Amino acid sequence: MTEFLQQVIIGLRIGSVYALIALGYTMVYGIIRLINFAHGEFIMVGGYTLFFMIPVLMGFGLPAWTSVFAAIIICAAVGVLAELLAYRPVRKKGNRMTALITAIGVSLILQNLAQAIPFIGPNPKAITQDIFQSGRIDLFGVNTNWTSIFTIIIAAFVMVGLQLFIHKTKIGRAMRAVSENKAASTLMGINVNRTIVITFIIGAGLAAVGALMYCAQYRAVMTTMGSMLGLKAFVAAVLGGIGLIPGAMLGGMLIGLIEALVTAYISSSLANALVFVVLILVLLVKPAGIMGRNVGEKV
Amino acid sequence: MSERAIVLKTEKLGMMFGGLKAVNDFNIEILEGELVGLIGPNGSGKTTVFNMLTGLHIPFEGEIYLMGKRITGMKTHKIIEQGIARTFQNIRLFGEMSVLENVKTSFTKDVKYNLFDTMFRTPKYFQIEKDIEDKAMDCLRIVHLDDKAAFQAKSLPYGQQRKLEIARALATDMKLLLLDEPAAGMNPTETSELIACIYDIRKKFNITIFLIEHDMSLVMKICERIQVINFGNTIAHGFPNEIAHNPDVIEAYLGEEAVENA
Amino acid sequence: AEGALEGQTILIGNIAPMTGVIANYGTAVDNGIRLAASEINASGGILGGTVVISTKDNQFTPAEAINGFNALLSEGAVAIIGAIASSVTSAITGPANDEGIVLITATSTADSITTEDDYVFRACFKDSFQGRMCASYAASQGWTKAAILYAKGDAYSSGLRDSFVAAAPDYGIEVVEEQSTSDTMAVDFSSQLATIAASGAEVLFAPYYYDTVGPKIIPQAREAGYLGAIIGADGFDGTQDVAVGDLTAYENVYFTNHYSPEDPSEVVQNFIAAYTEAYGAESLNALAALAYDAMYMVAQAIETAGSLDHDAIRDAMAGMHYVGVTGDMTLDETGTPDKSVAILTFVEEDGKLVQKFVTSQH
Amino acid sequence: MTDLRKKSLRGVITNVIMVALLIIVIYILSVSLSDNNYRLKLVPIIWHLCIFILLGTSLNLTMGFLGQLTLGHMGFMGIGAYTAALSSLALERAGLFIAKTAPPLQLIGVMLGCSLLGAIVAGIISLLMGIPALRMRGDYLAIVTLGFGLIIENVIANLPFAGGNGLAEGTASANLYQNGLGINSRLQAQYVYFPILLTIICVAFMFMYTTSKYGRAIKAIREDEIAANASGINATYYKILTFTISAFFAGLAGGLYAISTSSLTTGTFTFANSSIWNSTFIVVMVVLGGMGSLTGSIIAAIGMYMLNYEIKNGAWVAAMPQFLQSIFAFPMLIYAFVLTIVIMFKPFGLMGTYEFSLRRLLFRKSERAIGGEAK
Amino acid sequence: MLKIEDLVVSYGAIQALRGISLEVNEGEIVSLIGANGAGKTTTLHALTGLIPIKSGKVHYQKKNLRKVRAHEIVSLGLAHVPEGRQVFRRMTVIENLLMGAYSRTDRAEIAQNLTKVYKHFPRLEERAKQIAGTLSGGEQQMLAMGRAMMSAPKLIVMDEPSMGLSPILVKEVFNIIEDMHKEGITILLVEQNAKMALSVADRAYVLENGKISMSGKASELLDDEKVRQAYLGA
Ligand SMILES: Nc1ncnc2c1ncn2[C@@H]1O[C@H](COP(=O)(O)OP(=O)(O)OP(=O)(O)O)[C@@H](O)[C@H]1O
Ligand SMILES: Nc1ncnc2c1ncn2[C@@H]1O[C@H](COP(=O)(O)OP(=O)(O)OP(=O)(O)O)[C@@H](O)[C@H]1O
Ligand SMILES: [Mg+2]
Ligand SMILES: [Mg+2]
Repeated sequence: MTEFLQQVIIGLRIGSVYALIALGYTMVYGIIRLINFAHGEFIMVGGYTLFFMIPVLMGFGLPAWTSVFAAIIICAAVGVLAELLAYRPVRKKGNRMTALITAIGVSLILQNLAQAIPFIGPNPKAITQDIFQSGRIDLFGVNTNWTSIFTIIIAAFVMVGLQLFIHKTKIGRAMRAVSENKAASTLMGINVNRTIVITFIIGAGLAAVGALMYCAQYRAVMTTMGSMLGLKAFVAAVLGGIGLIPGAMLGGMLIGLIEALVTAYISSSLANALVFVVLILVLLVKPAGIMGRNVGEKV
Repeated sequence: MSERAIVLKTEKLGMMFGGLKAVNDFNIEILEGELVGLIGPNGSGKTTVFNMLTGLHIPFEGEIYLMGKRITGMKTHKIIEQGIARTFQNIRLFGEMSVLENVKTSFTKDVKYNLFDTMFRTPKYFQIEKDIEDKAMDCLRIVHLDDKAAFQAKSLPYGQQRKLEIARALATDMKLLLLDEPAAGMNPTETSELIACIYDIRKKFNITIFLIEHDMSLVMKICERIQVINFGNTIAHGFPNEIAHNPDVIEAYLGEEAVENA
Repeated sequence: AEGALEGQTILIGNIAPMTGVIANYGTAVDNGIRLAASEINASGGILGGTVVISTKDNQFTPAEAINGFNALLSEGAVAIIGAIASSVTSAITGPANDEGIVLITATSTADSITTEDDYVFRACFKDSFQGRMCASYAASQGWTKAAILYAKGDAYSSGLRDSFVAAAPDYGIEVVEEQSTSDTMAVDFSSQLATIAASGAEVLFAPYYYDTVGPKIIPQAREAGYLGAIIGADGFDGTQDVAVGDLTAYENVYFTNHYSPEDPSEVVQNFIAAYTEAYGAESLNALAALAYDAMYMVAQAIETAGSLDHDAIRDAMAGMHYVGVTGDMTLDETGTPDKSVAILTFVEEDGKLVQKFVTSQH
Repeated sequence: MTDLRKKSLRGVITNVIMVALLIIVIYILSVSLSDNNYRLKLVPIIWHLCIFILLGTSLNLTMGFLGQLTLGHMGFMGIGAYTAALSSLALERAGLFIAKTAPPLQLIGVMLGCSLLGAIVAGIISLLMGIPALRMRGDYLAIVTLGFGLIIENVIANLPFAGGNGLAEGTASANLYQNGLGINSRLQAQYVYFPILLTIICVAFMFMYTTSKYGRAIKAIREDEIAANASGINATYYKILTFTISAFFAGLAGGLYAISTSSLTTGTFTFANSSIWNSTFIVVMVVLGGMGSLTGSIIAAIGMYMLNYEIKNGAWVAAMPQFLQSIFAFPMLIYAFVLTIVIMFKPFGLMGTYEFSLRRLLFRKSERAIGGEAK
Repeated sequence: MLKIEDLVVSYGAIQALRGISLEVNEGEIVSLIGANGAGKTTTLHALTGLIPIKSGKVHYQKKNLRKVRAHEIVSLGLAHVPEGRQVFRRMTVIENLLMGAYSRTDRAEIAQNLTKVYKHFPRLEERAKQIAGTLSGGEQQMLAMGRAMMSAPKLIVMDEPSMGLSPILVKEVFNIIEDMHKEGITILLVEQNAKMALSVADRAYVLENGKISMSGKASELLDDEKVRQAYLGA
């Protein structure tokens, strides 16, 4: 039983990182129906910002985690640049497929640019400093650490905040309106372009928070770190119901749990495949994801 | 009356959406060659009836018979094969395809060549392709779109798009044609043209038509019988002039003025 | 034949993943080769001929490796050093034999890469040898209960695992727990390590690369409560640069390597000094050292052959004896060196982790 | 003779002329180019191009014509490649076939047989996947096919007979070192007509497919699935059929890959990696060429492959200033920039849905007189 | 109040509007009628900035609308009920209505407007929590009009508001139009139902192939033989 609980805690911890990243995916997807393949690279940008900023900020006597603010700023800037320079011009002229290809392009550019920049380069870099309080703790006989606890709590906190933001604020409602019908939104007085930029800021900002959690946990950054992570997070978002904030959270947690439990009890090398098997099975039963409402098309 | 076959018959048809009963105890019998209208306030469940008839919604309860054969719960394309065709309230054309291709697609189910004929372009392939091209042009001619055959469907003006939908439905070679608000978005002049077109179709194909329409000038003029639903329940059925003076219908649907105009 | 190649350029090809997920290995190897080449040229070249390196990026993909190979061939390369990952290298071993050009791989350890009587050689030892050495060292320390954690889909990792498992009975080692990941890119091993910690293993064999071992496997293992020995192969080299958190976690970690940076011998110290000066210490690892040696081996073969004739170089290569950074070696009949392996460990020195030589095994 | 037939006959004639021209050009090149340039450069390029053309056009069937975004196309190529490699390896181990010494007819027979087997297995597996997957739409289908692609990759890596030295000597691993089919560059040069003819036949088939009732049906489904159903089209059937055909050709491309590459690794058949050999790039290829234009896919396949090839191997790169060279050391970077810029100026791809037709060029006048050509 | 001069709009190579001029004075109802594809919708889109204008002048309350960004137009008191309803399909009815008040900030005013909308369309109040995409066509039309009313506009432009509505609702829509008019809202109405449109309007324009072919008092146009032939089906 303890062993099982142990695995559950591990699952939740992995899951909260996925969940945080999935939130960013869901935000952007929810508004402009774009699978932002570059989101994984936003995490990478966040990771490197942390890598460079932690020693600087600690030099000023600040705690390591405060570097996340720098990461948020840089990530948001990258997100906004991607939107202004690539996504927006293409969105005006093309269709969704065109936008998808642009996202792939941006993702490749970011990843390869990072490798090409001499002080980043292809070598993985370790984050040697503890980002949160270090050390193990014993939770009802289950062995875990502070980082895990913080990760889970922060993920939950971010989710609730975001949910309130989307549903209770004016900007949030504007985002949802834009996500449905841009022309009608304009007629309501919504500045569509600005709303999309805000979405990218939030999405990329979340990637920065995700990067913090990732780095606190896994302690290393690499130019290709975002690809698989981003992909799994996207799967999480779809599993929970894409476009839905609680869905991203639930999906992330589930993917984490499935991974941990499959690894522990079935086959660790098939964990990746089984995650997708679960996703496919869920989608077959609930085509809009676990929390997605299947709004049939009105004929 | 009894000589004519019953083309469509429904028994206690019902549909639920969540907690909402959109259609309730819907019964109708349509005889061969008839032109029957279905009217009712917005949201009363008319389109939902059509959707059930064409398998887009699986009825919550009740049965549907086409030419005496039970078709309840069949897949859409099967129902179409049985001989029902329809148009949509919100136009659903194949926008990127040409007008002619739009009509040709409706022959797909009847085209009997296979992958082998496709690959090797056998004489059979050419024969069949030529046949359906001719038939498709015939359908277009009826709705006066033959000169637009090469246009992209989405570039047509609204009224012509509606006509193209009708042509596409005609091409499925049906016994029963369902028209969902064919005159919506047309001005009275265009509506009269449409009426002429519908008469034409009936004459040429000798088919049965079941239509939904809010334009009373059209309904009262061409429908032989009318059924009225409100909140999913049938509140009246009968001949046009009966309906026009039915107080329930006037209250729920027509309003006072419309009667004077009819 | 002093000066037999005077005034000629000697084109040596390098095929490596210069971009993408394992670009760090590609750059290390390229640096090693170029360092050796510039040293050779500085001391008068090979028989007077100047070495020129042409690098082709294989993007970690077999098909691109073939393109690179063909391009090098038509550029007129006399020998090719190439491909890092065994999966990619094996795509060009056939072509090398068909075209009759020497292919020496610095780092591909899969057993099947080299076969008898052909044009393919390597500077590293092969998986079956390294896995066996790990088992042998474990036995020598009296650890008899072993657990294994490896990447099933990765040829390097699963190859080492296979050889460790094969050798274990010979040394009286029992494998009590086996866990895996699908590839080496995994980041979270907590589940697997929790199971391993509960298995009562005394030693954990974890054939992964340093970027995974350093920040992830070792700290996560200690966190999961596994405090026993951790042993790995040459992929552990570099762990010291990516160690995180409490460095005591890295105690009781051992690995086999091609050389020891501590080795006081002149070749080794010279290499380390020269490499650090040219490219910095970050990418300095055994891969760079192997590539450096591979280049010198090619040079030695050309010198022996006295010409740029492909077959002559091949014949000079076969069975060659060579002393380099990664040891004193003789190529066996398949073209794989027979050399000793260094067992290294990590210790903390002035708040930094450094490698320490433990013993040498054969 | 009907107009339709007349046009078609002209089409056949022009196509035959084009194929003949292509083959003559290659023959002349084989005679006139130096061995280095012909065998070491042109021949591998031709083999690889055939693979990419098959992948691009076949994916265009599902993406462009059927309108379903699939992100796991390379998975089917993987199935084809592994099946072809392992089945040929079985023949080799049984002592029935050795690629290097096989007589021409036997070699062609084995290449064709094993590739077809790979294609069939890919087709069958895609059928099994398609039945549940194609119930999904849009981005959900995309993510499910991506998932299937990764599952295929993961499962292959876990098959005990599909790794290491294969079959009885195999272990579960992502790499298959032994491949009975992998032929050397001399043989590849000698049999260069094999991939060319195979590709031409396949593309011709796909072209026929898209211009028949099948093509009309799937285009209708792309435009509006509900309306297609309501026109009597069995959308599920046509979707699965098209998906399967598409996977079949990807499997065939896998067979060609196995022939041209002597060792396989699942990393080639994945969703994304650092080269152009992955599912993402096939999607990019289809969009860049124009969704719904087979000619577009062919042009994009050639263009994209050559771009990547030239960035990495082109002599002109070495002639550039040092600064530019150091940027060109990152092929994917250059590539991504080109890609993004092209898509910005040509958002609907190079060809849109337009098909290039020599016939139209040659007989334009007389055909306009016949009429019926959509404008 | 609104003055359009020589407006030209094109979609690629197709010129949809070939220089039209029209005027709407404060307090008027002006109808714009014309056959399918005449360019009515295009005119309204150009007005509220949904499509770019090629040339011509558009002035609203002395302001050059070409200089105002699309999303700022509604806060000038110009609301648009678009063709085909364009409701936010996945939002609830009430959320749709609140979106209409996006440019308003005064909560009391919003609440007041909401009551007014509910008074005109009780059905919307019944279905306040329903997802708009599942409403029937007519219900969606009511929602689109209600939504426009939520921004408390001075000028409403409506694109075929009666399309797909039951006779009783068509009457209701025209009643609402007259109500709005009485409340002092100026209205530019595009309609296929030319008879109704002309009977509520003060003045009207007839659009033919992207050009104004006729204009004048609505009652006069109603009696015009050409208009009757082409648009009234008589
Ligand atoms: N897919 C669905 N999910 C939930 N409710 C639905 C769905 N389709 C229709 N409804 C509801 O069922 C009722 C009947 O709708 P229907 O479309 O049949 O009306 P209608 O009579 O055709 O109206 P109109 O004349 O306006 O087209 C409406 O209240 C509508 O909101
Ligand atoms: N997005 C578009 N792209 C190309 N042409 C268009 C587009 N929208 C409209 N058109 C063309 O512009 C012309 C005017 O169209 P518009 O929609 O303004 O007509 P309308 O008078 O509103 O007709 P309806 O009564 O059908 O609504 C038509 O010929 C139409 O085909
Ligand atoms: Mg309806
Ligand atoms: Mg309009």
